Amino acid sequence: MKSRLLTVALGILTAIGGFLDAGDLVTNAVVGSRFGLSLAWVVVVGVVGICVFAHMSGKVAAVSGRATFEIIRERLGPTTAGLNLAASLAVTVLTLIAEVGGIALALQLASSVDHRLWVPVAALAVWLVLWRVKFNLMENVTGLLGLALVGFAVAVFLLGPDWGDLAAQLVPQVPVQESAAVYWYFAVALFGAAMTPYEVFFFSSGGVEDRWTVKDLATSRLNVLVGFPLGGLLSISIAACAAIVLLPAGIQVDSMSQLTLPIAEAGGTLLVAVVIVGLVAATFGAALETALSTGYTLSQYLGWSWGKFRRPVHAPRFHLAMILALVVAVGVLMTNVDPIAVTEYSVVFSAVALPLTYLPILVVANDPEYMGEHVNGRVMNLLGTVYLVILVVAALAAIPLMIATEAGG
Amino acid sequence: MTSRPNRQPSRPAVVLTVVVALTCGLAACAPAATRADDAGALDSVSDHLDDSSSAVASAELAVRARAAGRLPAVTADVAVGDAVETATGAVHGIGTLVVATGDADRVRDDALDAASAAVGPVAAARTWLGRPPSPADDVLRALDDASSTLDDASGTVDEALARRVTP
Amino acid sequence: MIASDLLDVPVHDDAGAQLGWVVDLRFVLDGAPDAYLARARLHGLVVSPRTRTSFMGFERSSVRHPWPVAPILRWWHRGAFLVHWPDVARVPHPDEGAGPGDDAAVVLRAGYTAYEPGL
Amino acid sequence: MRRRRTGSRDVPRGPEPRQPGRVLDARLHLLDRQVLDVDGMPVCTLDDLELEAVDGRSAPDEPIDGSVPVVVAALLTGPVLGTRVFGGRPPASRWHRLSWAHVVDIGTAVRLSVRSDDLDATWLERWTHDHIIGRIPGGHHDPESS
Repeated sequence: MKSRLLTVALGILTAIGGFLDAGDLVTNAVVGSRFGLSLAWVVVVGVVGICVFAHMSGKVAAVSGRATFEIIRERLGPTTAGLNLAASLAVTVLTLIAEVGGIALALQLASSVDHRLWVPVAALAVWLVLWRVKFNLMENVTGLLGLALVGFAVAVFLLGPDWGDLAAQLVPQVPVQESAAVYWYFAVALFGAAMTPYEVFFFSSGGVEDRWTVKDLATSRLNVLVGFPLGGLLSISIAACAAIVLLPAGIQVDSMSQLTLPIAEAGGTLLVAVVIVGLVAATFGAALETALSTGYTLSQYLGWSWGKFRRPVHAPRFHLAMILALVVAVGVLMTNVDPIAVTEYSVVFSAVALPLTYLPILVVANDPEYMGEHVNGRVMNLLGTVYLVILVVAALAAIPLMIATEAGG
Repeated sequence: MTSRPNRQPSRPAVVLTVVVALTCGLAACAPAATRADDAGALDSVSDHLDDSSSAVASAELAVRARAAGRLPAVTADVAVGDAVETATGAVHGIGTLVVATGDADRVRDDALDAASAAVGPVAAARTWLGRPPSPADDVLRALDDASSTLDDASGTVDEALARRVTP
Repeated sequence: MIASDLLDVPVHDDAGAQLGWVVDLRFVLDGAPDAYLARARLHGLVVSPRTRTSFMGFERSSVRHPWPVAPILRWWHRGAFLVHWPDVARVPHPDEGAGPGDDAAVVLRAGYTAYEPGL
Repeated sequence: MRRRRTGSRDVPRGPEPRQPGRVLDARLHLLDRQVLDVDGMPVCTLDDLELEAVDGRSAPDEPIDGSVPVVVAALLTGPVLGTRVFGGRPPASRWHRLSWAHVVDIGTAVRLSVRSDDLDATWLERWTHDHIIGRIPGGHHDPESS
């Protein structure tokens, strides 16, 4: 009994720590410094959405043993699934670039060695973990260290803001100095950051890696339903830190170092150190997850052997795909692109690719041949359908908004 | 290999992929700084001045935090280093804008002066960080001055923009 | 012959009238026992009169969720039917239909029977 | 309205008689499913099905009509995927066949009675193994044991 409680607690803590990635960190900070908390509602909408679909894909994986992209291929056929694969891979690799860049930027904060020099080191470290380390260990260590980002929530309290004022910001409204199009552009970006498709690929494939069965469903549901909302709360506290300190100073976030300024003001050197550990862990964990997701999607579409639980020689093409993805990431970062800019684009393109990923999950979760008695209930279906509509609207709006606002100019 | 026209559903799909890819590519490459008309150029100047102010404010926060011993030296150095990059980027951005009329040109030159003047204090802040601990008053005063100069320049640009809207 | 030689191909009756497209092949495992499973006999073709797009089989199953995806697809494929394999008089050659206007189609025997496609 | 159809819209449909064996629809139950080997190792995706006359006397490139009973000869994978997406048809010599006789079970995945390593269809997997992944130190390390 005790060990079971421990497992659940560990799962929840990992889910909190693993929720945040470079996309969430950057987008929330940017949004907080420009819009205060007036977009916090989007995080809430996104978190509920990722809970619904992560739970659904986890359930499908546990009951049928099939991961998300196998199902996408089986249900949508090779052509539509192929388009989906192209879009998902592009977005996942873009996210991987952002995450590896994020690790480098976070390490720079702790070392003042230029982030471009950290990029190959970070990528090599990611690869070594993918190559050697047990799936569970990898998940738990990055997740628990990522918990250090609780520092942002602590900072909000230490800053001792005017709570009434902060609460008043929660009302959705377009600030006077920003246009409505820019507001909605960032709404889509935040939504994309919270619901990135790789999370679902990773979650369902991870369920297969961990050999989930129907018995584990309750645990998985608890992890998702408790862990992700708390992770979302951390997202909002990043925006709050930016809103309290950076917004009044007229600072627009365009680098990761600016994330540490509110922390320094609130908690001093110690808290900054804690948060930097959290930044490294969160981006490192997300880099692992995105790299794995590139391998998962490609292998599952083409029916290759995959999985970290197998020896690399027993899943050679899966490992080769991940190596190539990392090489591409390093190559792109070496062209001196700004990782922050890559991150901002990656979350918007995520929003574009979302509906294609989520529709097949919703369909299969209703299919008794896959799910037996575990087909979706009414509430789950209602939520799933509502979210599908939101996803389609966000996907259609993303590119026009990006062009109209010159990517949030 | 023979081609079979009754497999056609795939063709629109392929075209769609190409169109989406191209749109995405173009959207990502769309340069924000090269705007032909003057109103657009002044908008850009205003954006760059905002960047510059943001950099000065970041440097100021970092220096204050460092002076109070609340920010590790390495992190402060990175923060101010990023601010230097942003500030020089803004100068570059304003300097390479193309403006047509003399009026807009004058506004641009003022903005360029203000943005250039801001780079020095931000860079000086970084130098201060590298030196053995000493009072930060001078550095902060210089940053303050740069900040107000930038505010003035921003005001001028806004006025010029307002004049355009209501001639 | 491979399955995709039949899938998505137009279906005509013996008079040349278009009936729809082959959207699926139905097999029945009732052939001679092979090593593990009985051999899968091609039992018939599922023909949909309105669309040749691949779909999720909602008109053949009792699944009604998720709304509105399932009802829409079911409605789109209304009128789908099954013809048994012996009612197929002609199957186009894989190389047929290469040129434009060359209408390769599965042709059904006169007096073929259409069955409910439900599983 | 652009309808080219000349036949009746909705043909009258009789009830389908009950079949003596398990009923499977190609797209719903077979195509694009994951194929697993005897140890549960993924082999490939089921990209297409090869059909043959029940007496075995049919050429792979020749169509068969309803006068002859037809059965599934083999599961196909490999280049047929590309042609399913982009149109066309690879020559029969380039099909990777997995004989129907090896199929043990059809569920959410198709299970075979043979080992993945013994199949021609997985040559690329073996090539990657032999020439790339197997040569990187630690490739044989079992991640679950650490």
